[in-house]
Amino acid sequence: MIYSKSILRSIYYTLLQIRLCEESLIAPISNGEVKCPVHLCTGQEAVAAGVCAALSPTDYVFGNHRSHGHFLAHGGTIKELIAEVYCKETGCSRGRGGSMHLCKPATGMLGSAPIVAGTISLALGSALASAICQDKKVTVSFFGDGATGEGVLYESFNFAALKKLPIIFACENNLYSTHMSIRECRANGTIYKSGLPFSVPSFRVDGNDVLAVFAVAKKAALACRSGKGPVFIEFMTYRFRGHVGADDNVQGVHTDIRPKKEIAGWFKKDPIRRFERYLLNGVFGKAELLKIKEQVDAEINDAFNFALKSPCPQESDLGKYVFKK
Amino acid sequence: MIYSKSILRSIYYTLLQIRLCEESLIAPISNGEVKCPVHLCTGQEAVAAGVCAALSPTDYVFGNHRSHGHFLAHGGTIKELIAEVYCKETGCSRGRGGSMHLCKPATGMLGSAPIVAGTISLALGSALASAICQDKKVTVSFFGDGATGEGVLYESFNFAALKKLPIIFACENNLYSTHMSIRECRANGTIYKSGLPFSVPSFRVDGNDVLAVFAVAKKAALACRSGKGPVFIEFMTYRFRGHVGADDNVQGVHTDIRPKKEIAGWFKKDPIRRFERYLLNGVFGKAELLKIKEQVDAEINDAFNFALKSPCPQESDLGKYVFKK
Amino acid sequence: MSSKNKKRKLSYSLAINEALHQMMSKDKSVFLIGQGVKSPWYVGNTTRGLIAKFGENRVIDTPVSENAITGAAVGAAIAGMRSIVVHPRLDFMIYGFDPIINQAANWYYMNGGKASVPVVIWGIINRGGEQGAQHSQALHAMFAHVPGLKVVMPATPYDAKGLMIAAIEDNNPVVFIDDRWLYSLEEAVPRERYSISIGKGVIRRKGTDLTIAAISYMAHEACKAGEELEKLGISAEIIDLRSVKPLDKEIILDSVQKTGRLIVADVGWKTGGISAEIAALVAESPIVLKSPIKRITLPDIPAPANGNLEKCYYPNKNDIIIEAQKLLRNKK
Amino acid sequence: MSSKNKKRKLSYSLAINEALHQMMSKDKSVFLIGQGVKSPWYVGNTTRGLIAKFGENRVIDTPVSENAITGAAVGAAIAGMRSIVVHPRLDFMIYGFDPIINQAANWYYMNGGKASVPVVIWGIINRGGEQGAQHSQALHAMFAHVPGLKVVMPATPYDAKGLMIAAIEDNNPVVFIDDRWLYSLEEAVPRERYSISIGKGVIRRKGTDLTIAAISYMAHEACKAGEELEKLGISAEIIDLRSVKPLDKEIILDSVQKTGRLIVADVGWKTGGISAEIAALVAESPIVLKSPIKRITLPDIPAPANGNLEKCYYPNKNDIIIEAQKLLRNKK
Ligand SMILES: Cc1ncc(C[n+]2csc(CCOP(=O)(O)OP(=O)(O)O)c2C)c(N)n1
Ligand SMILES: Cc1ncc(C[n+]2csc(CCOP(=O)(O)OP(=O)(O)O)c2C)c(N)n1
Ligand SMILES: [Mg+2]
Ligand SMILES: [Mg+2]
Repeated sequence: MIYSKSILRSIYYTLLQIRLCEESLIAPISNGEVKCPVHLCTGQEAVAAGVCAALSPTDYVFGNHRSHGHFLAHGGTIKELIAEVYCKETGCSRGRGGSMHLCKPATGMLGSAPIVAGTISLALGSALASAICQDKKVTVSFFGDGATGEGVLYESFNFAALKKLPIIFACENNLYSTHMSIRECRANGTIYKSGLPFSVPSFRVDGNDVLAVFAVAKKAALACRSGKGPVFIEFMTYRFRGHVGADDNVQGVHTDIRPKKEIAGWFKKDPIRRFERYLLNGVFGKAELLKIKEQVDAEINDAFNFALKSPCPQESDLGKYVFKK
Repeated sequence: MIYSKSILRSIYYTLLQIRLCEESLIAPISNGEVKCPVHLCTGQEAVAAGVCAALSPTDYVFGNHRSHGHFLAHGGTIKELIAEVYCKETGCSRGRGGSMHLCKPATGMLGSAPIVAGTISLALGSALASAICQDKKVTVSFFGDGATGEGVLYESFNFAALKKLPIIFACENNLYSTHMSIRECRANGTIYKSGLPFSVPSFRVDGNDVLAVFAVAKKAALACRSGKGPVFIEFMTYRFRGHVGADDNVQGVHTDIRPKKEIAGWFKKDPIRRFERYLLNGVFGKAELLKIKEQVDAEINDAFNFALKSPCPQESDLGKYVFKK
Repeated sequence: MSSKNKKRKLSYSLAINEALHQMMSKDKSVFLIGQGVKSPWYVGNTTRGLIAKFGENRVIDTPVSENAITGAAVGAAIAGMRSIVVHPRLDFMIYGFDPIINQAANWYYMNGGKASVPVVIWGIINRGGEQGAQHSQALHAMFAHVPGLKVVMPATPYDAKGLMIAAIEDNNPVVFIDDRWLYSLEEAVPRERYSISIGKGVIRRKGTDLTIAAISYMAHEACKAGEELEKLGISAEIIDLRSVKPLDKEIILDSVQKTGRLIVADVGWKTGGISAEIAALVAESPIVLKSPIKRITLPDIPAPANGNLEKCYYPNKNDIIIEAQKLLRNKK
Repeated sequence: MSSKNKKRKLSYSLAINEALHQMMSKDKSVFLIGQGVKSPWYVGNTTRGLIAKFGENRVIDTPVSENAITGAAVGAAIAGMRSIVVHPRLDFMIYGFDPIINQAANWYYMNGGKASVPVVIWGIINRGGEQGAQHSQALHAMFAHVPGLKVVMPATPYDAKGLMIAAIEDNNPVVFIDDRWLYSLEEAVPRERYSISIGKGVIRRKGTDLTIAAISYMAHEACKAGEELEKLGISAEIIDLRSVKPLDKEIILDSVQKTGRLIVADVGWKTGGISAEIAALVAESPIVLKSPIKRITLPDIPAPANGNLEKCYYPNKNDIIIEAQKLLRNKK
């Protein structure tokens, strides 16, 4: 498969946006400047970046508690994100939601929320809306391996298949659900097969290989758009940071029970280093990549300045946004 | 497989108890004497009779809304059943539950309830209790094909497999969920395969062949008892009566949308006629079978007399049984 | 409202049906999903003719998957539709509480007003008939407790049509709760599309001795009680609340201010019910009552199956009459 | 109670821990299941040492499957165990409402007393910290509305231990609700196993001018307010209700009968909250009040994330003091 330079650049740009954004939050989280719970997706960037690169800008995305990547990859800006993480009025959810509630309907980023699996049925609904309106949009529902413990996923598989809804069920299997290894959560670790009894075409892909992610997502989006119904994809990946915050073990309660060796092994599979190796092999030069990085760094800098000097929501506005007029 | 006369007699006895009991209710339902909603299992008797014949009397059973058969096959008497259907104080649930709430803890019939799939997780719990206490009991959870639409089934598959709980998931696939054909409910009609991605050994069996049911249930119970964990069995069967009451089309709203031809085809597969043919082929003579039938008829007669002259719960007892002391 | 319109009678269930027809004709973004939309066994004749007119694409019967289906209705609303999801019994709806309580109710707020959720969550109270504890529940008080939800409970055909239309037109999640016991009630219902303000009660009978604030089916029992009380020399003012969230505080307080006595008649359980909220609104007000407030509700007991027990379980006009007489014993 | 015991201090969370240790030692049918039982991130130190002592067979961490796991706890109770199922947030518990509301609450009644359900459904309120609307909810009023459920909400370490033991010993489903904001509170807690009657409140402070009936965390805010009010010349009687279903009607009415004024302070939302039920109990009684009842609760708003908004969202002693002063403006 040969990709255009512009798409490769764009994917790299997104990857870097996510990575650098996440890492830029480590300090403010650790020193208490950021107070809301933040679930960083460092290490998993290729899933968001690869899947969303396969979407059109009007397609729909729903995320979960770990959605900085989904937000940035589907139209959200770093500014709106950082401001929201600081719970400022200028954040994408006007500071009412924090890191776990990222939304930008204007670009199809319909929202994210931390009730595990809670957004899967919402994504089923936006796909249903598309089926009713025949608007050819595709919905992606991002969720983790932990969410496969919730029954609503299987209800959604069944209904999506029954009605041939244009939805991609995108499971980011990072092998852990908070303090539990997938082996403690599922008798059978092969998640993707659970779509099959519902007649949902199902695949497993290396989630740290952004081009493989991109390829499978393109195929899936095409199938959705051509009325063939849902697709389920399990992306194998790993988070480099704590379940919440920078490092679960530093934060006091020592809940990161992942073996050191396992972590080290996955560091070697860093999706960004991997893609850089690919790009440097004849697509871009080092200088070009560095320029992109500088650009992202500048964006992040701006975003922090913006967020820090943005106002908090006013106390008199506490009751605003309960009901829409 | 060769079975003892006594077990064959016992299975036949149970089959007849269920069939004759159900059919004896047609008149009182149709003339309004019985008022609570009754979901008859005529046509599906072999599932309850065959599965429960494979259990020991201390094993646990949970039913659903269509549980007359489960109740009778696992220790309930016709008297307690008919009295409950009449909502009398002498019913198995003292008239507080009616046909959809049959329970007899003394014989392991832990209960039935009409929230679709609602008892599956309860059965998971009694199996968990057995695993904790290592009492070697097996739990059977009876539910319909409609219940496979509820996510809690898959949560229960997963947890049962994860903890190797001694539970038999017994799905009575009668091809319909109220007014919906299974084709309108599931993209994939092969229900039993949905246990596989959770590593639950899964089988499909002719639910109108009581000996096939018995055989698979015995194997499953043995697997459970020996610590191998859950088994999922899909029993293919068909109801001869309405979803609720005698005949959905007679009762006014014309909701039985099942093709006449299909119904006729299944009448030919009547599980009781089928077993009689087997029995008459050298096991029992006609006279012997007739004697059994007369015995059951007498039991039913007694039961109706008992139920009709039993008192209703007293109005002053309305608040009894909200809390146990 | 033309005089011709005034005369056209419609049953409660067909009034809902007309609201659905009119809104689905008017607005392509309206669709209906839920278990039994094509089966009168489930939803009476409320959905008559909808599939024929709008197709299975917009009138969607579903497998037994309340959680996913409710969530789908919510998600479709987030994506710009006006969804209606029906649950033929509130008891079944409990499986779908996450999308209602965690998602729909909070969505607009927690996204800082960036996305609203115009969904109607329609639940039918279906009780009596010896159906027992899991086929009878009235759970409106639970929804009324949740910020971000509105809850309407029309008692009449006219209100059923107007509130269904208002619920569909509302930009927020609205829980619409009706009752199979009301379905065959008939009255004049205008043919035009009209809506009734959510949060507005109505006085069904003027009176001076006591106020009876009633909800849904109990509004009819209250009216019957009102007639009989009149004969007994007791003048009852009867409020049909129509919405339980927001409650029409003004209509309640104005009436109780005048009468000094209050009976609340609800179709739900007593403790923590909406009747408690109504009592609390009055207790928080400066109104000085002539006698204590009385709640007439279901007792704190699950619904029994046996018909005799059912008869004393469900309150009716007689309970209201008896309590009204007690309150008025100390009249003047 | 030995004087030595009196002096042994324990935090709220370790008081729960001690209750669990003692009951699991005493009764083999007691077991604990739920998400995070082996992770302090989820349940603080409430489960410390349980796995080491009783094994993973009786202390069971689970996948994220609230519906099945709650149902399993209920089913195990039906089969003769005394189950405890923990939900590290009430928000997550909503997925498990069917087994709680449809099954556990109704089971004993709808089976005519043939099978009881001794299950403790333990839910933790975990709010603040800019966690937002889905990680903060206090849903006790919903449970209190359901016949067949008991609901306890201890505010102190002593009560946490005693009520957890009472909940486990009870033969019915008991919803035990605590609050992470209480976990580090310390007080003297007897070493022995003891239980506290479900449905009994306690007077934390005697007073004559007004009654403050408070729940869970708000009991502490009420006590702080009581001290400050004393300095302002207002004598507040403070009731810590401890149970919200059944409510201790007697202790409330006796106190209000004496003081003639009532403030209810709850950790939940206002409309349809348990504060409404308490107000209704008083409004139904013959007590003549000196001023209207006042509810201090969360506003009818989802929890915001931003910390400044959180500060005005969660009520505290100052709100109580202000309202008490208003009520007493017309004192005598
Ligand atoms: C309904 C519900 N139950 C439990 C939780 C607590 N919780 C927060 S994140 C999480 C784990 C999710 O794991 P996974 O889906 O694999 O996502 P990951 O964190 O690995 O990205 C859990 C259980 C929750 N938020 N919602
Ligand atoms: C949660 C819930 N949703 C819907 C219903 C309504 N309902 C009653 S029986 C039934 C169909 C069940 O079909 P199936 O499980 O196949 O059992 P069958 O009636 O065929 O024996 C439904 C949907 C219910 N009782 N509970
Ligand atoms: Mg994970
Ligand atoms: Mg069926």
